[in-house]
Amino acid sequence: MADEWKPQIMGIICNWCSYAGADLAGSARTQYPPDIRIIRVMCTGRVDPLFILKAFTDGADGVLVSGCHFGDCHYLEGNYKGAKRMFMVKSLLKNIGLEDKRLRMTFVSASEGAKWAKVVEDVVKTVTDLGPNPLKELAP
Amino acid sequence: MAEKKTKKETASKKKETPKAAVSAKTEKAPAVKAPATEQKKARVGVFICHCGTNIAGSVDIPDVQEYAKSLPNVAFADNYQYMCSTPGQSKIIAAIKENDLTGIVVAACSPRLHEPTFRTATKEGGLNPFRFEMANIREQGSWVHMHDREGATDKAKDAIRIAVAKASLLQDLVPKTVPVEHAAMVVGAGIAGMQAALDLANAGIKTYLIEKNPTIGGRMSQLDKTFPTLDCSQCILTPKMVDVGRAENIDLMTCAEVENVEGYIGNFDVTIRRKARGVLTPAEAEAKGIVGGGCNGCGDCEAVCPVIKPNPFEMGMKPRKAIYIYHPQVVPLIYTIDWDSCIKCGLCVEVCGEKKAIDLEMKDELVKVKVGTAILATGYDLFPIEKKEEWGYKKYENVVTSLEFERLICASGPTGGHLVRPSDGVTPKKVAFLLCAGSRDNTGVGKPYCSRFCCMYSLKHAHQIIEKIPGVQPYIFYMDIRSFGKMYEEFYYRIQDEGAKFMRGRVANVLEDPDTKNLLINAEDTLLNRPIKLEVDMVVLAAAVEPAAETDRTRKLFGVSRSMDGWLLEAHPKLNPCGTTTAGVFLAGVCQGPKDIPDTVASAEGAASAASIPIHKGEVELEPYFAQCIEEKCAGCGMCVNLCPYQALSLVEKEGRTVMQVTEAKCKGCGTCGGFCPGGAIWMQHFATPQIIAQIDAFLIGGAK
Amino acid sequence: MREYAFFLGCIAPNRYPGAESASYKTAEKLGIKLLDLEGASCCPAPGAFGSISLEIWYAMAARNLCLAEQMKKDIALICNGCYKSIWEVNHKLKQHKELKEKVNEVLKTIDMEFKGTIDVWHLAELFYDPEIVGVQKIRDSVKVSLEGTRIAVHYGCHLMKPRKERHFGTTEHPTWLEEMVGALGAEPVEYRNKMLCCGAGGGVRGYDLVHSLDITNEKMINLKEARVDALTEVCPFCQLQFDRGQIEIEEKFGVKYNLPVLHYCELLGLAQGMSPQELALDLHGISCEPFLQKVL
Amino acid sequence: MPRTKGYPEALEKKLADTRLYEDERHPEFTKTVEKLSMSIPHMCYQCGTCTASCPSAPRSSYRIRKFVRRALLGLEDEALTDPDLWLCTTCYSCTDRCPRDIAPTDVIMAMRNLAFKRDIIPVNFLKTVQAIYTTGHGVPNNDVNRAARKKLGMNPEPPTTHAFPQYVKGIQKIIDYYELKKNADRIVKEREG
Repeated sequence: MADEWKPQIMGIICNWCSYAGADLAGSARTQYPPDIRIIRVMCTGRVDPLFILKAFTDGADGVLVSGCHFGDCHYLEGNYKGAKRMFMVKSLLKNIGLEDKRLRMTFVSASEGAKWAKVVEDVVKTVTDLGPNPLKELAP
Repeated sequence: MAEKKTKKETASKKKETPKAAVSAKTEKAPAVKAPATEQKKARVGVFICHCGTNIAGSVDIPDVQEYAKSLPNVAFADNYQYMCSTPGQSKIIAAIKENDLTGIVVAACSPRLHEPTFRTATKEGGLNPFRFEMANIREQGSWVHMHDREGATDKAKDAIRIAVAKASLLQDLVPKTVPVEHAAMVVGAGIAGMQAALDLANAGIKTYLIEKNPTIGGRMSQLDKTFPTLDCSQCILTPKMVDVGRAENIDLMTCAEVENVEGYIGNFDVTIRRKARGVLTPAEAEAKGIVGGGCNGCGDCEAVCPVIKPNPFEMGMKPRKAIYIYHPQVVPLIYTIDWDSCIKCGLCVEVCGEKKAIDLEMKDELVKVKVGTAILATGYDLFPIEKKEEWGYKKYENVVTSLEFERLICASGPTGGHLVRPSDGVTPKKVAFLLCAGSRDNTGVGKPYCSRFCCMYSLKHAHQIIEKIPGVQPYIFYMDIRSFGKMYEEFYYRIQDEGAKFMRGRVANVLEDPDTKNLLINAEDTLLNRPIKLEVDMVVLAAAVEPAAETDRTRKLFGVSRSMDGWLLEAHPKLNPCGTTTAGVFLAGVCQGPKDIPDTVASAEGAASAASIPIHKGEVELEPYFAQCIEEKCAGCGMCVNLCPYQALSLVEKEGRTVMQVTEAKCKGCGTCGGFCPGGAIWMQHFATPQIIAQIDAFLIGGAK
Repeated sequence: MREYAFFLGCIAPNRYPGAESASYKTAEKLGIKLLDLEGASCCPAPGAFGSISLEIWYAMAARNLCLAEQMKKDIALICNGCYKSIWEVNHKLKQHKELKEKVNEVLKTIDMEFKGTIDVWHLAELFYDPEIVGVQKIRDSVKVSLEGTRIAVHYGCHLMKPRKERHFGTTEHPTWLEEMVGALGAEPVEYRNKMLCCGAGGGVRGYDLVHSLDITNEKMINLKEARVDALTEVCPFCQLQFDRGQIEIEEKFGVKYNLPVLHYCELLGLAQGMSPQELALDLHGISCEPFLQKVL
Repeated sequence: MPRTKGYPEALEKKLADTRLYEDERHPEFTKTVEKLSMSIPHMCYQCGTCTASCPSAPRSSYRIRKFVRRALLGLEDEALTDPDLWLCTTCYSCTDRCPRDIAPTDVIMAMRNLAFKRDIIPVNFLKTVQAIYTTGHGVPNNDVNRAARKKLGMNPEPPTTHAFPQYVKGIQKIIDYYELKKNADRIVKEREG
């Protein structure tokens, strides 16, 4: 068991929708794999592309950015801007030869606890299928 | 590359932050000396909560505590059964003093639940409350990995490591206090909006009551009787309508819509579109210098108007003119012109004469008001039940909705209260009520939820026809009768005793006999285990309800979320059903989810009470998550200025350089600017780049394993 | 000219050859060429095979689909039962990878592979689709208007139901076939409970003939009430049930209806000028004479 | 059973019904039916819309709602041995109207599949199989029809397996792959001698 590889996935999620959705999954006791660690920000607009790149150079196997649905952002349009940046990061990842599937952006509202569980399950599966981040060996 | 750059940034920012933090301080914050604590080596205290067995049941607490002790910067670690209890909080207070801590981490439930609790404890221990960070090991830990002790324990360890990394870098912050405008707004003037507005007004608060229709009263004014007391709906509603019309503190705006909302709790700037109703109120007339003029509701105009249209208040079953009132008891009693059908013949203007109440050239007006808090009470519409084609609504004339039934049975309705079949005007002798029409429906066509009041009003309908039509036989096709309210079950008993036949089975389809226009119902009597075909004279569909059409537009203006089924999302379904995630905005009535009248009124009173609190307090604290400009780094490129959705950023000249400046009152702390500053010159308080980078590093390369 | 592989099924070629012959000819006049699908078999009967084993049903239908895939042509067919097998299996195998792999394991033994490269259509839906034929074109092709006749439509079940899996919209009150009947000059007539099943499906006709005829009889009563001259459908199995069924109903229940039952393609053939002989209407159990006299 | 120990046999038989749930429940049955039908009978709330939509229900004791209930409870024997199982015309009216988005028709089909595994099957279904095995068609060609086709100027044998009998071999291979012909022959022989 101990030497079985488990992916390290970083989740950066917004306080108002996805974090609340994740909490809802918790109070509903919806079970999902434990391979994700959450960093809370107020809005996905806060997510600097450097955060994602930093995570990958640190050896993260996957990154999930999750915010409100379009049109539902607590700050009007932060999620649009966040999503736009994620597209940019995805193409950057492709350029350096890292699978862009390792980065996912999803939209989970505060009432979508079940969806959150599904998203995590899905991300964990995608990343597990991709295997360890090749940059991990270079990580400090 | 990226990594190096970030590292450098992290290092340089660390040095600069004290300056930034100092410059960010307002005069109001003398108590805490930021630089003093900043320079101290971080000493973090970690407290792990068992939450009874909620956490301890799936997480190895002693193991996690040992691990926490081994983390850098951790000076103290402890655990307790219930950290949120008084003894739990005392532990934090004591530990801060005894161990000279600079930061606190509590690993427990969600920060959305107990962050305020532990911030208070941190403050009581003598630290700035924003030196607290929470690790969520329950909602996003033990509860979602209940059967994976190892996984949940590992995750808890990581969560604490990440939280400690942030706590080590947290700074003193001082929340800003802003005054609250002594006024409130209620959107929607149905029974919920009216009740909320009356409560606010009676509490001495100036209240703007906005209604899109020409009259207040909402859905309740369309109902005939109310269950289970059989009070006449209009009789109990109209006194309230009159009160609203008269209340000094209520500024009632009918034919009005919210056009735009700016600002934040305490200071909402709301633009209202007052739609041209084509008719002047006496007050408006007086303002225009027409003495003794304006509409007095005499109705002369209506008499001469040549245009006939269906009246939506009567569900289209009664005519109205192009200049109209919905019904005789409207408040305000002012006529309204339907611009879509008015032919501007001018007959009404003529007959109105000296009152000069009618202005066929009237234009919409935009009005700006400032309010401290707002309540949304936008109500519901009936689900378009014709989408469930099996029941033939809009295809067969004698299939009606419950709301149409209310008008047909109502004494002031199109038939004077005589229930008749739309096809031939004959009094029906056999009437079938189809419950759960479009509710509890998972096909994607109807609504998955229970509409909550259909059972009871259908019982009431059955009673009404038994009362009015001798020899009538009501059949109630139901799946479950949900009579959960006070005196509801007793009402069910009464209606059964009166002779309504309860058929336990959902109706599969309705067919029409083209000659008699009678309806043939196919259902199963599931209790007899027998398919039944029943010929009836009339079918009443207890159609599902859905949020009113404009709800979505309005909620977006106020920044309120909605749940999956479209109803507006409360801050907490159990403990904060009237609040929303937008501070200062509250929900009343059915817009939050189906409610009967007592529940609606209760929720309206709750919302009014909640909305009046900040107003009576006079000031509110805003979380100090503002953006700050690190001027040394700012190149004045201005990219952030356009990113800000609140126009809080601007470029200014300072010491011969162009730099960005934040207007704190406008900044809501989303961090969108900080997410894309190419020079890393924006410091998002409490979510600063070095803090987040430290969290990332702690997660991925800080692990001891 | 659009080309389709014509999947015949069993009943049309082996009991109502007129329907088959009419399909080729009417389609050609409307710009559709139907090509022989050599070696096609029974779809297989969804009621019988599906009840025994869905697995075998998938495999057998997939074999027919492979024949068309080899021709690189979409399939057109004229029977609702065939539609259920061929369309639905095509749809399901395209959707479910696992299912497809399982089926291909079997097909390997006969050197075939289901790839999922073609689509399946009912000829009636091609006729109705304005981008392919459309009602106007049907109207334009009419030589002998069926004016003065009252015709009821039986949609059948497996073409449009289950609604969610199909693409035809409402299954409670559809009217598109009525439109197509109207295009021929006839008056389409609504009747009570028109979406009721013919009673033959699911193997019930073979399992309990009287039960199945009882359902047909209910339909016949409703049709009689509507005073129609003929019934049209788009499924030879429904046609068999209504046509031969009337004789059986007479035997079992002693009621006579004598209602002519014509496949839509036969009806269209008549309107386009084909003679009753060309349509082999004499093979019908119920004489079409009274109806023909009104038309010709 | 211990609960009715000591009861006279007749009474025990009467009481058997009440023990249905304990003795006959097969949770595996529910799962297998759900897998085969790709549907969710365990979500049924017994509203009766299916039965009321059913063309067979008014003229028989067939209640599709009851079968869905049996699927939900795992009452395998009761479901599979009920002769009503074979009265579904697969018209899918119930499926179109089910408010819980269950496909009762497909549930029935799944149960029929499972019944066949126990040799419970009406022979007419098997005769269709036999016909297809020999000719490729469930309703094969006949002389009257051949003559009619000829008169229409068509090939007396349609361009299916009738005109191309070489294709029948493939069909037989598929049916044999599942040993269906063997089983069909055996069951028909058992029933009809």
